[in-house]
Amino acid sequence: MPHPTLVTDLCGVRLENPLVLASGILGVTASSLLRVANSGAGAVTTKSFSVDERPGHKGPTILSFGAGLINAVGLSNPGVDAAVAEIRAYKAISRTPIVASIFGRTVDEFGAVAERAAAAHPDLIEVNVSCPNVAAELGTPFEADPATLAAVTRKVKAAARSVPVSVKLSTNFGFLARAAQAAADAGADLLTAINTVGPGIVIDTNVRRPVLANVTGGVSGRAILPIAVRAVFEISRAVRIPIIGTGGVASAEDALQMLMAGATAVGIGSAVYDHGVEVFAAVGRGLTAYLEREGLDRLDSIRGAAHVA
Amino acid sequence: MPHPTLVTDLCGVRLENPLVLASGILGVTASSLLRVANSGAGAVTTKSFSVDERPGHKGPTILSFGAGLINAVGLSNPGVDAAVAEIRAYKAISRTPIVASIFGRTVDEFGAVAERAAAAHPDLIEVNVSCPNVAAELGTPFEADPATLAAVTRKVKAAARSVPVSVKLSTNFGFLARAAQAAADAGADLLTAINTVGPGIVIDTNVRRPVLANVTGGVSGRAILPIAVRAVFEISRAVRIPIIGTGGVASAEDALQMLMAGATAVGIGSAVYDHGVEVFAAVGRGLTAYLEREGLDRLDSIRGAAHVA
Amino acid sequence: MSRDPALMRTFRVAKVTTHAPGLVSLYVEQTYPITPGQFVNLWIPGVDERPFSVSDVKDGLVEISVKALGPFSRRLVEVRRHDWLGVRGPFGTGFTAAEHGLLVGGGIGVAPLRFLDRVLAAQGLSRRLLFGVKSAAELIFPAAYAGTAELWSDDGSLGERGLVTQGLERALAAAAPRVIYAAGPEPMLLAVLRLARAHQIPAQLSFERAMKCGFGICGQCCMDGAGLRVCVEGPVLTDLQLHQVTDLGLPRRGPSGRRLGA
Amino acid sequence: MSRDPALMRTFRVAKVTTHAPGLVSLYVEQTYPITPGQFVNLWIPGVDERPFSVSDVKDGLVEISVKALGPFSRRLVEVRRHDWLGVRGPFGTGFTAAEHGLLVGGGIGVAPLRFLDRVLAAQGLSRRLLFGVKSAAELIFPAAYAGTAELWSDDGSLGERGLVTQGLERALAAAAPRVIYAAGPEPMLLAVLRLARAHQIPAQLSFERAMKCGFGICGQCCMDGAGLRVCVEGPVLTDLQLHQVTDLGLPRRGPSGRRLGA
Ligand SMILES: Cc1cc2nc3c(=O)[nH]c(=O)nc-3n(C[C@H](O)[C@H](O)[C@H](O)COP(=O)(O)OP(=O)(O)OC[C@H]3O[C@@H](n4cnc5c(N)ncnc54)[C@H](O)[C@@H]3O)c2cc1C
Ligand SMILES: Cc1cc2nc3c(=O)[nH]c(=O)nc-3n(C[C@H](O)[C@H](O)[C@H](O)COP(=O)(O)OP(=O)(O)OC[C@H]3O[C@@H](n4cnc5c(N)ncnc54)[C@H](O)[C@@H]3O)c2cc1C
Ligand SMILES: Cc1cc2nc3c(=O)[nH]c(=O)nc-3n(C[C@H](O)[C@H](O)[C@H](O)COP(=O)(O)O)c2cc1C
Ligand SMILES: Cc1cc2nc3c(=O)[nH]c(=O)nc-3n(C[C@H](O)[C@H](O)[C@H](O)COP(=O)(O)O)c2cc1C
Ligand code: FES
Ligand code: FES
Repeated sequence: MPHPTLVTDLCGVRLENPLVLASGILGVTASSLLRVANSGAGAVTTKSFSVDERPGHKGPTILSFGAGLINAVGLSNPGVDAAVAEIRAYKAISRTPIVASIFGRTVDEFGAVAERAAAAHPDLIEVNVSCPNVAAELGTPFEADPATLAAVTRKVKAAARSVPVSVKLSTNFGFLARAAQAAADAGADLLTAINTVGPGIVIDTNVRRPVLANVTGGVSGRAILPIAVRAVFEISRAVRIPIIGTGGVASAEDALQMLMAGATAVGIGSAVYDHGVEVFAAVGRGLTAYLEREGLDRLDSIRGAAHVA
Repeated sequence: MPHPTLVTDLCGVRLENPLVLASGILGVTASSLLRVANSGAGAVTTKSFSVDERPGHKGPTILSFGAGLINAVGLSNPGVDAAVAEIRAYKAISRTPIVASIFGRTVDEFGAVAERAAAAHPDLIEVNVSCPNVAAELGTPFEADPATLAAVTRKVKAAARSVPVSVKLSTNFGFLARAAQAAADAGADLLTAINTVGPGIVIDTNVRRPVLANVTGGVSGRAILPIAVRAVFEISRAVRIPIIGTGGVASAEDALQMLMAGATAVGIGSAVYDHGVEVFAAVGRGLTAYLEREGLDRLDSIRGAAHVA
Repeated sequence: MSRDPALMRTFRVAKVTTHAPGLVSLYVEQTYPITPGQFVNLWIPGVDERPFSVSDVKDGLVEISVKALGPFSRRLVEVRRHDWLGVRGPFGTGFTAAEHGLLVGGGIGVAPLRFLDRVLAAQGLSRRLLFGVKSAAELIFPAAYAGTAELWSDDGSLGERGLVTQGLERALAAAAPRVIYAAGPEPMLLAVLRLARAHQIPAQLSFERAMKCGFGICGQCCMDGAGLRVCVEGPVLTDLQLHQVTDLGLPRRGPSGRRLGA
Repeated sequence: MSRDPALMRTFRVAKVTTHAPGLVSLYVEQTYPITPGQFVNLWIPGVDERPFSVSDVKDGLVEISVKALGPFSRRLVEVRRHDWLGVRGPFGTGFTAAEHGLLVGGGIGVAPLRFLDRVLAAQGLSRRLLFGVKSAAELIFPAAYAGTAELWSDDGSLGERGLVTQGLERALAAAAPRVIYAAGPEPMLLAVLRLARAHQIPAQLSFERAMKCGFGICGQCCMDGAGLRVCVEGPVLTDLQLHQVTDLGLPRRGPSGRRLGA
């Protein structure tokens, strides 16, 4: 038997392995993205950025609640120009594919930031229409309404030119298959699922107030793995485009669940808290070991395998 | 200082303490409900029942996934007549208030089961419009559409006569405040929040298939505490009726979060797996200890306290 | 089996032994300590899940003995070596080891008692075995008990003809054990309980009830009376605990929770 | 502080000591082992959260020494005994204890070195202290260091007039320590690093960067070059690790991640 390979094709982008650093985790600077790439990620995603610079919310912005993390960083980002400079700097030193995550306050802003992001030639553009942590300021996430979701997708697709576009969904508004369908019909090349769940609130009972400065925050990590696996399972039945399955993955076992649910690639974020940046290499080794044990030479053999009749 | 009291008024029903056994946990028979009442619950809720008997899904129906539970029991129940007999049997031997949880396949069925349930004089009726585990059979939960939710609520209210009615919501369709508003406007006396989250899927990677016989199941336990606390927080801003805050509560600390978020009573379900039926007494003791430490004599002093400006 | 016993874990069946048609032992890797009387949930992927007592733990393997009765158990006795099987547990409260025990087993109820017998033997505790079956072919591990157990069968094809409870009556008349351990069909357990009470001998009896979870939250297995959960406080219940139970011998509850025939 | 250091836990401030106007030590209950050089995140409920080094652990209390600099630290020095304070951590990698260390502190950077000094003393490890401040009022715990530390001040109000790095140069010329420990403003750290390299003495330097999480996931504190996280691989970094860092002395990054003035 030849040594099994984890090489993954994601809309024509070649990943050495299917593990993608999720947006918002160690994604602020070129150096930090490089660090994760060198730690064994198959691709890395930037923190979501917008036209204008944003400082984000005051602290605390990220907590553990014992069964996962909850965060409301508030989409802090240096603005598209600085972000694009980091992407260029990253590309100058790394061959691991990079995903530019973008968001906007309006459909037009999504287009504007996509256009400027595309100019730096990221391997993919991911459209964050599902962040639950800026509702007070930006209102209900764009994904909540299929028509708006489609409009954002079309706008970004047009602006992104040849760069494949992923639309990032959450499970926070139900009707996930409908949202996936809307994005796919509007031209999304792939989907990322899922963003954080909830949102949630953690209250400190001594001081009797919510701990996050933003009051609410999105839940991630171990708590959401089954929800994310279900989302991928459901979406992969609704549309035919690839999915980056994200949410709660911390082990090869978890990543295999995502792949068997129908994901082409697997996002990892919060697990970096529990397992360090070493989690990418560890999960990669576990995937290889699984293929070896099962006598398989590639992940394609198990992709979607859990869709039994 | 007098000894603090946990006595809670829930729509005119007097609970010795605010802890309510959640529906679907040890709620099949009078004896099992009695056991929980005698273990320190302030009130107990039956497993949801319908007009007709239902065997539920094949096994496995309930799993741990490491950060909580996931279940798709499939609303198994002995049918309204047998369920009502259990309620009567319970009332003959226990003075702890009992909540009858009901569901139906149509608006009319909700009314029919409510009427027959009301005849057994439960202290409250809880309307399960949010179970995610029977979608294949019963379609999208009734709560997903505010108009349907209102219709179910009105029907049950009319049938329940003087028995106060709680509508049980989930966070699975977004727009929670709108659903709460719809239920309150239609006459709900109180709300229960939340039902299980997701749904989710757990895949066994050896056999490459979903473990739950129903494929998907609702997530409960530790994983969902912050989501449930947020739901209570959000609902208590939207409507003025009491809330049974349910989801992930396993300690006095967790129960205090619910109360400070605005709950009047606190549901406990999955924690029985980790902590046994002893969890009710333990949480009750913890609440009393908190009041003593803070020099308070009743829970009213902290209810909603986390709603700081 | 793991420290979070409600997690599903699948194992390849390590070995299968056929005792008789429709009567097999399955062996899977042991990953957690187990006490005689405890049970595991077995999942046939894509089929269903049911509780089964552990009939032995040896050489790192857990043995489960299954009798084909209905749709599920008929599938289970067809499982082959290397097939995947979901195993959760161990669940419940097992037997408490004591000196001078009398082990009374009926039918497939011999399974948990066999594990108990081996554990008592390993501790050098004296004991006496009384096993009853419908007919010779139904005894699991006959070789193991040739000479050591007093056997009864309905048709006389093995040991004495009659019910094992007749053997119990006779044994009690001769010498009082310190404790009676029993597992088997509920009518047999009731007869054992009556005799134990009459002779004022403490008894530990292993019961069966329909189950959904196996770990104390669904309420499916609760006994009427004080609401004891067969999956947590049981399956082994003492004569004292059974004073709190009011539905012994009644028709069982089906999967909906309704008492069948009621 | 707990084994899941990202959990928020609030504590009542057990004690407050004011060293000088705008320069205080806060004490909270210790619930987890802490190594000198590690830091905690302090949350003023409803205000904000910032990282602070631990300046001592004694009698079950953690001491944190704070200098009022901006909006947050000005609020923090006003916290009173019995106020609630959120404390998370400990985070990061601290100093490694060694014989013959030279501890070089600047301003509030004296804080973590003081904890280190006490731990080295408890282990009977010889060391030498060089502390520099702007002026006499800025030294925390002056009494503790009368006689034991060589002190420098910008205005000559305490010890010798000048920068503490002048003291370091002089010390290195006289006798080579086995290791240099340093904490203070980044320009000072750079001067220390240059001298350590020139004299081929291993150095352990404690850095500050803007932080959001403190536990390695937000990326806010990453240094340019290899992407070392000040909150995980740091705040104490060795001269060897610093070869991988390319942004020493550059304008810091603000909360958006943009380099200020860039
Ligand atoms: C704690 C516990 C331990 C068990 N240990 C073993 C074991 O070691 N070996 C083993 O083979 N089985 C054991 N069982 C029984 C097992 O779980 C199944 O009930 C059995 O295999 C029959 O299941 P089935 O689906 O094949 O048949 P079903 O269709 O469920 O039943 C087949 C026949 O048995 C009758 N029946 C089913 N369940 C019961 C019951 N609880 N009481 C009385 N009659 C019943 C039915 O009425 C029917 O006639 C145990 C059960 C429990 C609760
Ligand atoms: C690992 C670590 C340990 C720390 N330990 C301590 C400690 O023990 N005691 C203590 O008082 N503080 C310590 N700090 C600093 C502390 O976290 C705050 O940054 C400080 O209190 C100022 O915050 P502020 O919001 O009050 O002021 P800000 O408004 O943030 O800043 C006030 C002034 O300081 C400047 N400034 C802020 N941060 C930096 C920086 N990183 N580098 C250079 N200039 C800066 C600003 O430009 C401004 O002039 C530590 C920081 C880190 C990262
Ligand atoms: C601290 C933090 C910051 C995040 N920031 C972003 C973001 O900027 N854009 C985005 O699309 N998702 C963001 N996310 C969501 C993650 O990309 C991911 O979808 C989610 O956390 C689930 O994956 P995980 O459980 O592996 O973390 C963030 C998550 C965390 C924990
Ligand atoms: C095994 C199980 C069965 C449940 N069955 C019901 C049900 O029949 N009706 C209902 O309204 N909720 C049902 N629920 C939801 C619970 O009542 C509760 O809303 C949810 O589990 C969150 O609370 P918890 O985290 O404390 O369990 C069930 C939950 C579990 C775990
Ligand atoms: S089987 Fe669920 S409580 Fe016993
Ligand atoms: S502060 Fe978040 S990674 Fe260091």
